[in-house]
Parts: sequence; C-alpha cells; structure tokens
Amino acid sequence: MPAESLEVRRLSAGYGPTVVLEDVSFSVPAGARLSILGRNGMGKTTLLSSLMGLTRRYGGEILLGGRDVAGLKSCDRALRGLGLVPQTRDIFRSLTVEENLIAGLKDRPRSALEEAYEMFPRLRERRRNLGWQLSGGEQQMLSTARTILGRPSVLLLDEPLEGLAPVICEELMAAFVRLASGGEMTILLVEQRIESALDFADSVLILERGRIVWQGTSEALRSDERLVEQYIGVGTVH
Amino acid sequence: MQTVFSIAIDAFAYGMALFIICIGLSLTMGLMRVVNLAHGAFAMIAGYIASYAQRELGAGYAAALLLAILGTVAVSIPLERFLYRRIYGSPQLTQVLMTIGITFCVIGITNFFFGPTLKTIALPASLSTPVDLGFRAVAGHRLFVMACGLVVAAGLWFLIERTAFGIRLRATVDNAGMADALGVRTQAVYAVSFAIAMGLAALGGVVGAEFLPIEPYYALRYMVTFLVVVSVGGAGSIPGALLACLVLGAIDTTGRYLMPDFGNFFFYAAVIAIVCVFPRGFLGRAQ
Amino acid sequence: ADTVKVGIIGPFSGPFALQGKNFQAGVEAYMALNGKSVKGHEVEVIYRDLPAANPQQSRALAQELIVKDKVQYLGGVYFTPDAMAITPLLAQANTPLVIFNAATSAIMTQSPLVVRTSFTTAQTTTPLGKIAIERGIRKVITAVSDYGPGIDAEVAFKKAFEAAGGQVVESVRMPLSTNDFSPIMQRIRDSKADAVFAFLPSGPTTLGFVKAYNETGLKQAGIKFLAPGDLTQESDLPALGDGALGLLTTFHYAVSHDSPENKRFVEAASKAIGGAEQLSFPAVGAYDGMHVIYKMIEATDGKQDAKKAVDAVKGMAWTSPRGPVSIDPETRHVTENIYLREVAKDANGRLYNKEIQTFPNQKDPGLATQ
Amino acid sequence: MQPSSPSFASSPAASSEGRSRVRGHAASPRLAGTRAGSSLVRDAAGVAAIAAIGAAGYWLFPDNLALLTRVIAVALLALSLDLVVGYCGVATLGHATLFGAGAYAAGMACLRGVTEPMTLVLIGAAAGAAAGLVMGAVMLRAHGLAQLVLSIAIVQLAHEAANKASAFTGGSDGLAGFSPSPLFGTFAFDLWGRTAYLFGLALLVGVFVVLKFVVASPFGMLCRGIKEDPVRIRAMGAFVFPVLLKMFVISGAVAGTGGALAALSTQVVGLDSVSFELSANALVMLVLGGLGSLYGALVGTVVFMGFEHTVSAVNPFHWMTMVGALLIAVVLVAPGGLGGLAGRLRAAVRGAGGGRGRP
Amino acid sequence: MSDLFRVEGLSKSFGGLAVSRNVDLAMGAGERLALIGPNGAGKTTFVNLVTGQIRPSAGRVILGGEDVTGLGAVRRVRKGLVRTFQVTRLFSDMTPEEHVTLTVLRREGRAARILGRFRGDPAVSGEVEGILGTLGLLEVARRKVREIAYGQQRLLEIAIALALRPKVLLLDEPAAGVPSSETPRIEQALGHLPPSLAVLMIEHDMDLVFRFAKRVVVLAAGEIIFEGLPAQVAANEKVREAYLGNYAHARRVA
Ligand SMILES: Nc1ncnc2c1ncn2[C@@H]1O[C@H](COP(=O)(O)OP(=O)(O)OP(=O)(O)O)[C@@H](O)[C@H]1O
Ligand SMILES: Nc1ncnc2c1ncn2[C@@H]1O[C@H](COP(=O)(O)OP(=O)(O)OP(=O)(O)O)[C@@H](O)[C@H]1O
Ligand SMILES: [Mg+2]
Ligand SMILES: [Mg+2]
Repeated sequence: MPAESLEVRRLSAGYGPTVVLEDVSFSVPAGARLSILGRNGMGKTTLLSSLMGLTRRYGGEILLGGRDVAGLKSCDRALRGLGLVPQTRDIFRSLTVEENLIAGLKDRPRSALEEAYEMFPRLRERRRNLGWQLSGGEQQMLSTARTILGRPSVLLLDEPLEGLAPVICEELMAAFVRLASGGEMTILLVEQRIESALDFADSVLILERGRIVWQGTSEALRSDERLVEQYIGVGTVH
Repeated sequence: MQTVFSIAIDAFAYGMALFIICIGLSLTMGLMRVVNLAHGAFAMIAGYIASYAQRELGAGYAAALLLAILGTVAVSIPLERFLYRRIYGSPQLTQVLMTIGITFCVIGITNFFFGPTLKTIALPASLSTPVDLGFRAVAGHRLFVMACGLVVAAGLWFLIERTAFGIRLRATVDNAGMADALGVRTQAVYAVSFAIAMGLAALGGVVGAEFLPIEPYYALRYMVTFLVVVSVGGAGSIPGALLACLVLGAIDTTGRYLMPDFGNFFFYAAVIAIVCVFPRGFLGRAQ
Repeated sequence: ADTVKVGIIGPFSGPFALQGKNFQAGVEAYMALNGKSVKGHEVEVIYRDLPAANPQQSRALAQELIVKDKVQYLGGVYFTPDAMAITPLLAQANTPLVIFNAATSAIMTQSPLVVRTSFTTAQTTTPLGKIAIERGIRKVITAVSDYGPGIDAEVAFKKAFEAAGGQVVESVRMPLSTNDFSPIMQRIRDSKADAVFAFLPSGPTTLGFVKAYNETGLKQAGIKFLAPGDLTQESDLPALGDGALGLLTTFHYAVSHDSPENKRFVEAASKAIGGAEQLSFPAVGAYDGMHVIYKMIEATDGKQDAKKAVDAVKGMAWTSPRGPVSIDPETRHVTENIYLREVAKDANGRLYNKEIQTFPNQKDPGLATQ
Repeated sequence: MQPSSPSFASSPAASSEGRSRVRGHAASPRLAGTRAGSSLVRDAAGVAAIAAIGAAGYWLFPDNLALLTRVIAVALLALSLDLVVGYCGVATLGHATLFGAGAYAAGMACLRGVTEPMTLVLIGAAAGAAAGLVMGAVMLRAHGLAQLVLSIAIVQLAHEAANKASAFTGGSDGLAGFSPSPLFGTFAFDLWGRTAYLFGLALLVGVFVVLKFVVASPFGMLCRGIKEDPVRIRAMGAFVFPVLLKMFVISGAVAGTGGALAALSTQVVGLDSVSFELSANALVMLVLGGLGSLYGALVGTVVFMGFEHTVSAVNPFHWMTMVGALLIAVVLVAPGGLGGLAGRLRAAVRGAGGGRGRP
Repeated sequence: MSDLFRVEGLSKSFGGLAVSRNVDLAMGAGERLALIGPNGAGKTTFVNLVTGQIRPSAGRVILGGEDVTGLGAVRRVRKGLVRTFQVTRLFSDMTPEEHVTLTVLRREGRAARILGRFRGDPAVSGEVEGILGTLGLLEVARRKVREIAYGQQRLLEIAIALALRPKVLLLDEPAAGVPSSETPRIEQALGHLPPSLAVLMIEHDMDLVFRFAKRVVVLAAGEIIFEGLPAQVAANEKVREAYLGNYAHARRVA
C-alpha cells in the first residue's frame, strides 16, 4: 500500500472512566514524517493507541486517506493500512520469532519474511527462538519488523529506538526516512530523544496533559530554545 | 505374558478414549486460554443428539455422529457469541464461574427435556462385534476409538503448528489487542477455534460414549478427569495430551488390575508425581 | 380436620435425580389411589432436594421442615449419612422418620422413631448365597464398589455363601469413580472363579461394569453373574441392552411383579413419573412409606405424637405391590419377600426382571447380628 | 462542539458518563498519613455490619438456623479460600481437604470423650492448620494449572483415605453418634440450632477480625505482592515459599474451624466434607462474591447458598438451571464478583459527581 | 583483594548459543561502571547470572570476599546484590507507595510479620516519601501502577532498588523509556547514592553512559571485547563497528 494521509479531528480518548486525550486535531500529508513530543505521561502512547483503536474513544474523527476509520475495530484499521509499533513491544511471547513475523504478514506470502531478516539480520539468527527468550533489543527489532511486514500506509512508531544499540538506531532511522520519502509510508514517531526526533521529522507536535500545545516544523522548534525548555526541556527537579 | 498384552490393549484403548474426549478441552484451555469446564456439557449434548437421532429419526451410527457434531457446533455458536466472547482474556476464575454456570444450565435443561435416564448410542454391527487379535478379542469400537484418536491428533497438530490459522490463533491468545492491531480478525479466529473445539467435544462425546455413558450428570461427573488429563499433558499441546492420556490410561488400568482397592490412590499419586516432575505438564507450552 | 404436612427429602436433582423422581412417583401414586386425606385430615407433601450425600445439608433441610414448615412426618432419604444426620433431631421434634430407601442396617438403632419401608443390602443379598450353591457354583469372586452399601453386600454375600458351603476366592473393592472396568474383568478371569458377585450403585457405573463383562468375553466363558437387584433396576435395562440377558439378581421388588396391587401401582406411578421406563425400586419404597405414614396419621388422628404413631405401625402387615410385607415390631424395618430374578425379554422385546424364585418373609439379617 | 460531526454523535455519550480527568488527579505533593486510620474505621464498620446482619438473620429466620449455621461453616471455608486464592493467587480446587480435616478431627475427638465445644473448635483448627501445612508443602511446588491439578489430586486422595479408614471415619456412612456437651455447660446444641448459630456467628466475627488484621499486616501485603509477581518479590529479597506456606497454615486453621463448626452443629461428618464438590462450590461462591477482600467470600456464600436454597425449595427438580443462570448473569454484569460490583457502583456514583461537566 | 564484587569465568549458553563466555569482571566499592554492547550480547543474561535468576554453567560470583555462586537469588539480594529489570516487573494492582513501603519493610526484616499494620510507621513512611520524592513519583504515589505512564514505572523500578540499600546495584537500562527530560531525575537519584555503593549500569543511552560511568566495559557475543575509560571507548574501532556506529556524541567525547 502506498503512503496515505492522516487527519485527526477533535479526538478525545482515554481508559475506562479516565479521559487522557482531549480535543486533539492535526493532519499529516501522505509520505510525511511527524514527531510527537511530550513529557512522561502526557498522552503520547495514548494518542497512538487511540489511532489504532486500542483505547476507549469519547469523540472525534480519524481520517485515513480521507476516510473515517474511527468507528472501525482495530483489525479493520490495520487492514485499511494503519500499523502500530507499541511502546511495550507486545511480542507474542509464546510464538517463535518467525511465527511472530508471520502473524504480521496479513495476506502477503511467506517469502516476504526475507525483508524483515534483511532489515534485522539478528532476527534471522534467532528465528526459531520463542518470543519471551529474546533480549530487550531483539524484541524491539521484532516488534518493528513485524509491523513493517504488513506494509502499512501509515506507520505509528512508539519509541522504536528504546533499548537498541546506537549503531542500529542510526540504521533504523535511516530506513524509516527511506520508507517515508519513498512514498511507501506516512510515519508518526514518538521519541524521547529530541535530537533524533527533530532530525527525523518534517513537522512536530507537542502534547501536554492530553492536549496539543504546539504544532510546527522541526526547524521552528529547533530555533526556539524557550519552547523546548517549556514543554520538553529539562524539568525542574525537586 | 498374555495378561500383560491384554492389559496393555485395554490401557491403550482407554487412553485413546480419554484423549478423544479431552483434546477439544486442551485446545480451549491451552490455546484459547478459556478454562471451559462446560466441555463435558457439550460432549453430553452431542451424546443426546446422537441418541435422539438414532431413536427418533432412525439414523445410522455415522449419520447420528455427523448430526451430533453439527448440532453441537450449532448450539455452541450462539453461546460463543453471547457468553464465551465475554470471558476471553478474563481471569481464569471468572471463566470457571461462567462455564460452571453454563454446565449447570445444560444439565438442568437436558434433565428437563430428556429425563434422567441413561442414554445409549447403538453401535453398528461392524463396531460391536469383537475383533480377534490372536491372543484375545477386542471390541471393534475400541479399535475405532484408537483410530479416531490418532487421526484427530495428527490433524489438529498440523492445523495448530503448521498453518497460518494456527499461528493467528496462538497470536490472538497471546495478546489479542496486538494481534488485532496487526490485522488479525481475532473475533473470527476465536469463533472458528471454539467451533472446532466444540466439534471435537461432540466427536469425543459420541465416540467415547461406550466408555463414559451419556446421562444428564455426565458434564459434572467427568469434569475432574478431563481437567486432570489435560493439565498433566500440558494444556494446548496435542502430543502432550496424547502422552498424558496414554500414561494415565496405563497407570489407571494397571493400577486397577494389580490393586483395584487402591485404584484411585494409584492414579492420583501418579498425577502428583508427574506434576512435581513436570510442573507444566508433560509438554506444556513454556511461558 | 387439620392439614397434616409430610416432608420428603430426596435427590431430586443431580446424579441421582432418577431415584428422587421415583420417590415422588411413589408418593403421588399412593395419594392418587388412596386419596389426599386421612380421616378428614388433608395430607400435604413438601419436597426438599438433597442431590448427593451431605449430612449437614440434610440436617438443615430436616430442621427447616420441622421448625418452619411444621411437618408432622419426615420421609424419603436416599443416603445413609443423610439419615444419620436427621435421627438425633427426631425425639426433640416429636416427629417420626419413615425411610424410603437408605439401606444401612445401623440407622434403625439410632432412634426409636425411625421406620423403614425399603430393604437393606444384607436383606436382598443373603439369599444369593444359597442360590449360587443350588446352581452348582462353588467358587466366587466378589467385586463391589468401595463404599458402605458395597461393603455391606460383600460381607453379607460372603457370609451366606460360605455358610452354604461355597468359597469366596477373592474380594475386589473398586473405587466409585472407576470408568473402565476391563482390568477388573481381567482379574475376574484370572481368579478362575465360577461366578462373579457384583455390587455397584445403579447408573453409569453399573452400565460400564456389565458392558465390560460382556465385551471381554466373560459371559461366553461361562462365568456367572450374581448381584443384588440394584444392578438391574428397570430404568437402566434399556441402556444395558441385550448384554444384560441372563443376569441373576435378588431383590425385593420387580416392576414386572405379577399381582393386582402391583398393576394398580405401576399404572399410577408411571403416570406420575411420565413413562413406565423410568420406574424403579425407590418408587415402591416411597409408596409403602406413604402407606405407613397414612396409618400413622390415622392412629394419631392428625395430632403430632411421634411415639404413638410409631407404635401404631409396629407389626402392621399389608400387601404391597412387591408382595406381602410387615413392619417388624422390634427393628421397625420391613419384613418382605426376596425374589430371584433373571433378566429376560418380554413379548414386545423389552427387557425385564423375570421373577423365578421366592424367598418369603425375609428380615434384615444385618440387624439380627447386631 | 460540532454537533454535525457524525462520529461525535455516535460515540459513547460524552457528558453523562462518569469519569474523572487526568488533570483532576493531581495528588497533593506530600503523602498524607490518614490512610491507615481511615481503613481501620472502615474495617470496624464492616465487622459491625457483619455482626448486625448475623443478628438480623437470627431474628428474621428463626426457623432456618440450621441452614444459616451451615452457611456460616461454608463461609469460613470461603474465607480461608480467599486467603490463598485472593491474596496469594494460588488457585485450588481442593480446599475442602482442610475443612474435612477440621470436621473429622472434631468429630473423632468428640467421640473419644472430648466434648467441650471450644476445645473441639480448637482441635478442628489445629487439624486444619496441620493439613494446610501438608497441602501447602505439596501444592506450592507447582504453578498455574499444575497447581490446580495437585489440589484436585490431594482432595481426591484425602477423600479416598477417609473412605478407606472407615474404622475411624465411618467411611461413606459418615461419622455419627457423637454429641458435644452444652456450650459453657448450659447452651445445648439442640433441634432449633440457636446455640449452634450464635456460636458460629461469634466464631465467624472473631475469625473475620483476626483475618482483617492478617491481611492488613506487612505479611498480607507481601502475599499480595507474591500473587502479582513472585519474581519481583524474590528480587526484593523475600522468600516466597515460606510466606505462602504460612498463609496456607492460617488458611487451614480457618477452614478447620469451619469444619469443626459443621461437625458440632450436625453431629455427623460425611465424606462430602472432604470432597471435590465442596471445594469447587466454595470456589464458585468466593469468585461470585469477589476475590481478595474477605467481604466477597461472605457475600458470595450468603448469596449462593441463599439463592440455591430458595430456588431448590421452589422447584426441587430443576433448580440447577436457575443457579447456572445466576452464575452466568453475575459474570456478565459483575465480572469481578458481587463484592466488586458494590465497589464499582460506589465509584461510579462518586465519579459521576466529580467528573461531570467537561470544560 | 579489596574488590567488593568480582565475577570469575562466568559462562552460560542457551542451546547452542553462548551468551556468556568466560567473563571476568571486578568492581570496587564506590565504583561506577557501565556495561554496554550490541543487542543480544548477553548483558541482561549477565545480570541474571550474577543475581542468581539463572545458574551459570561455569564460573563464580564473589561478593565481599564471599563466594555467593551457590546461593539463591533471594539470599544474594539480602547480601546486597540488587538489580532492576529491563522490562518492568511491578505489581500492577498496587501503588508506588505500597511498593516502596513493602521494600523498606522487607529490608528491615519486618515484611513477613503478621502482627502490626502495613502503614502507619512514621519512620518508614518518611523514608518512602523521601525515595519517591527523589524520583519525582509523589504525584502518582497513590495511583495503581497499571495506570501510570511507562516512564514513571521505570523510575519506580529504581526506587525499589534504592529502598533495598544495596551494596552492589545492577541497573538494566534504567533510562529506557524515560524521556530525556526525566533522565536527570535518575542521575540525581544515582548521585545521592552512598559513595561506597558499587553501581553497574547497562544502558544504550550514550549520553547518560558517558556522564555516569568512570569505567566502561563492552560486551559482544558474550565476551568482553573492551574495558577502559569512557574517553577511550569511542576511539576503539572494534567497539565502534559492533556497537556505536557514528554515534555523534561519542565522537564529541572522543
Ligand atoms: N491503562 C490506563 N488506565 C488509566 N490511566 C492510564 C492508563 N494508561 C495510561 N494512563 C494515564 O494516561 C496518561 C498518559 O499516558 P501515556 O502512556 O499515554 O503517556 P506517554 O506520554 O506515552 O508517557 P511515556 O513517555 O512515559 O511513555 C498518564 O497520566 C497515565 O497515568
Ligand atoms: N532463556 C533463553 N533461551 C534461549 N535464548 C535466550 C534465553 N535468554 C536469552 N537468550 C538469548 O541470549 C541472547 C542474550 O540475551 P540478553 O538478554 O542477555 O541480551 P542483552 O545483551 O541484554 O541485549 P539487549 O541490549 O537487547 O537487552 C539473546 O540473543 C537472547 O535471544
Ligand atoms: Mg508512552
Ligand atoms: Mg538486555
């Protein structure tokens, strides 16, 4: 599937009775790269999960390539082209690496697994191992590879670099950029390291307490020290 | 020597009968992670359907078996849709509560409609005549049960371990939310698996009726046996279930031959010993 | 004209629901045939369900019936421990208990206010000892379920059989939860006995046992099958099928018993239970139990006086559907005929227990020895 | 707001739902020390409520005291089960072993001349504790399903042993013929069962108070931790096995008390008191009421047994269907058990009060 | 020897995969060491071996001169060998306050007491408050762990470890998932540690590693391929190839 645009209108969502996201609106053109920033617990993960349909939605629309998917179940959203790499990785612990990948294949043939193994040679070595046996970083690779194998048109990445060795981080970020600029995917990235996030994205969105408090280009943010300080900069430590 | 052979044959037949009744439960418990205590209730429903079909509709054994499987699956579909779907992924004890409730209901209802008497499923001549094995005669249906058990074991193992459906099923159980997010139609996967499990329960109920006769209390009477066998095998493992059934069948049979007075001690002491050595059951899926 | 209430405790649901239904059928049949009132006192029956042996629950139910529902008579009770739990209440409650089934001899010694209209396992089993010898059986292996009644049966048979000159070569006690009996059959074969004496609770276990007896070829090998009549109770016969043909049992009652009293009873009871095929021995215990209770009501004129009621039925004799019976004035247990029966096919191809020999006026040997 | 937006209109009602907002949650930066006090007050109120309801039962159902006594005995079993299942996460379908140990010990002691009720209860508790020690030592070797199977095997073995040892236990005919002497020399265990009920109620309240202290102690919290993640507990430097074993012993004492009460009040001990059925029933009652609060055990027992008694009196032949329907309904309406339902309702009421009116 | 903590010839393999090959490592009191290496190099396994979660096939673990290889995980913790988990292991139904209180009580040997209440000891709650405050967790101290953000859960992992007052602390990726704005909290918490405490930190965040560590050990495929000062690491060709790549900051340090 080629990249598609994503537009979110007045989305409110949360868990059970707790509202976390309020009135979130933004849009990402097809093939664009968006970074989502914000301090701990501000709702970044909640936002991505809501797009995927894994949280409770109280209102709002999610337009994928112009069509509202907010009423769909998450598997239908996935089949329409949304793909999520969750922060908690959510490896299928009792499945082998290869089976994990197959679960993400959707309808593609098994030969497509090669793509994943090329991206992460480490996974090829461990492909008969069960999910729970993998090291933290290997789980992260598996989670990312599994989602990418499904060829999503909009890829949602929740801290995909966590626990990865620097050398792999670099390669991976480069791969993400390639996927986006090749017109294969639109990418939304949540990333704690501001440098990496800004390097990666065209535009940036900052969340605070479940609301968007700033939207703009990476350059704008980079040039505004005060902004960074205010929203994501080093917090005061008691 | 002849006695040893004879006991071995009995043990094997009993083990396979257990297997064919329990394997559906191993599927629900190990793979779908639903402690379906109502498994026996579905086997019992199948038994009633088969017996009814024979008596009232004059169906033959094969037709009755087929009707029983279809009928049981048909009964299970709405139950899956409206009840079981609510407890996938719930804590095990909640599942216990719900499935015991279902068992009670099924028992009450069958008692009401079919009365409390034993129900029999007449075997065709080909299965009821003893087959001479040289050193002794074995009832034909025992051989039939063995064959059925082996076929089911092989088929199911292939389905679960080798097909994409099997992988999707296991992924769904492992983490339904994530499987959903990867585009797996988890509800359909669950529904189909449940139907398969219930079909197996039905098959086991009818084919195993010569060992565990059909009556309204069936569902509760054998619940413990089913639970023990499945867990000793390691829930969700087909070879494990097969192994457990054969081992426990053998222990039970020899125990009852050698020391009938202490048959139960034998059986449960063996269970304790096995579980202490294999805390996950013989071939339990590692966590 | 007051209403006299009778509380009946029995297994109306659960694994023994069939036996409980037979209680109900017996009671209803009696009331249908003899009216719902005695001397102008309306008789009202209250049923309480006790699905399995559970003395605590039994006591709670009895207490509620006595204290809350104000019953003047207690009846029913399928299992021995349940009866044991009720007996301590009777004197204080001034209430007699008429047992329709629970078949252990010792219950009668617990309270002078207990009367029993069923049988004891020893009573139905003892004649088998002589019968076996008469039929040329010298060596027997016993196989009984490992619980109270089974052990009673084993002891009673062994005593009677050895007294008659036979030899019990081996005694096997099988756990109640046995599902597959083929190893037991192998053992029976290995024992080289002429016959097997068996006792199991009616229902699926019996079915499994008889099936295994046929399938493993013991029948063809000529090993005889002796048992008390619980094993071939009429409601199980269709399930046992042709494999049951020729089994020899002794019992106090067969549904096929040929007498006008029994015809009337079977007709009424079948109507109450909803089909003759479900009818079995607990029904007749209940039927006669109601007869005793009616007599008690008559004797006390509807007043609550347990001692007077029980005294009134001591020595009472009547013709039951099972044949002539009486209440032994000393033990308060029923004295009755025991019949030897063989499973046979009737004109319609249905299996039934055919009575072929009568042992008249049998008391409970179990109590006699105590 | 955009009332025209279709997805907005179809989404769950945005205003009426009771829910709190993240922002409203900002706790005070310092931890206030009032919590311990308030939970003590809450527990005292709970105990008072139990005693009051028990007394009310005495006045309202004076004719059903034997049943109510039975409820209390089973409630003690459910309480003891809650200790291991609800607080330690050890699933067991064999807890009647401990109940039966208490019942048989009390019955046998009584038959051999120890007839003082308090002493008999203590004997029952001690026997239950001893059985708990053995059972715990075996069961705690395994986890999950295997553990469940061990518990089943143990109760079946105990059942079989009780059946075999008929010289001591009376086998399947039951242990009968013993009679405890009157309580404090004056109150006899009679037909009306007043003594038995009030004695049982006193025991229940006493046990409940003790257990509330147990679960509120550091030990209780440690057990909760083990329930959630034993690996974590080990990494904190605490041993898991002895802690769980300790809880098993306590639980055994409670179950044994229940068994002794049952034996005293019925004066018969049957094989059913060491059966799988009783164990499973107790578990069903506990889950019905809700795990891990002790109150749930009581609520579940009363509701289940009360319901069962009522429907089986109304229709002795087909009441099982109704009980089944009750269980299903509870799972659908209150998956966390009836006790949890009460909590949820309370939270919903409070939430609705505080969370209404989005800015 | 004056080493507080020493590992000799530690080896372990899973099936055919050797994840620890004859690893030797020593730490003195007060040492601040970073253990880095590619994914799957065996760092977490090393911690598991050292703390006794899994048994080594060969080698010894020595703490304060005493061989603890034969001891179980629990006894090692009691002797002061404490770890955090890479993937958080917390009690989802309990609050951070309860976590830390339980830990403190455990440390004082009071956790298995049936007599006495869990809350209410002012000395304990004061300490708990202090620890939670250091890590900025007071705000969520009374919310169930399942409801707090992942990053906060990571901080709670560290809080628990600190509450145990360890002698040797093994931190498995303490900063993973913690935003860069919050890492100072961790650093600060680590900075407040008693100076005698030896800390080994596994981390992929090189900024943190270089700020924190006085010595760096690089593990690759179960073997130590480098050991030295932070300044030397980035200069090492092998390390660069296996692990660092063109890590910008590393170049800056170098
Ligand atoms: N399951 C849940 N139930 C209730 N509240 C939750 C749940 N999960 C998260 N929250 C709350 O929602 C808010 C946002 O959490 P979220 O995980 O989206 O934050 P985040 O920005 O991804 O943080 P981090 O950087 O730590 O990953 C937090 O205040 C958290 O306490
Ligand atoms: N129980 C196990 N069975 C089989 N292989 C295992 C097991 N545990 C770990 N492994 C393998 O051992 C290797 C080392 O794992 P470890 O978790 O120690 O890596 P790590 O250095 O911590 O990596 P990361 O930086 O990604 O966390 C991995 O390749 C992993 O797949
Ligand atoms: Mg997040
Ligand atoms: Mg690691």
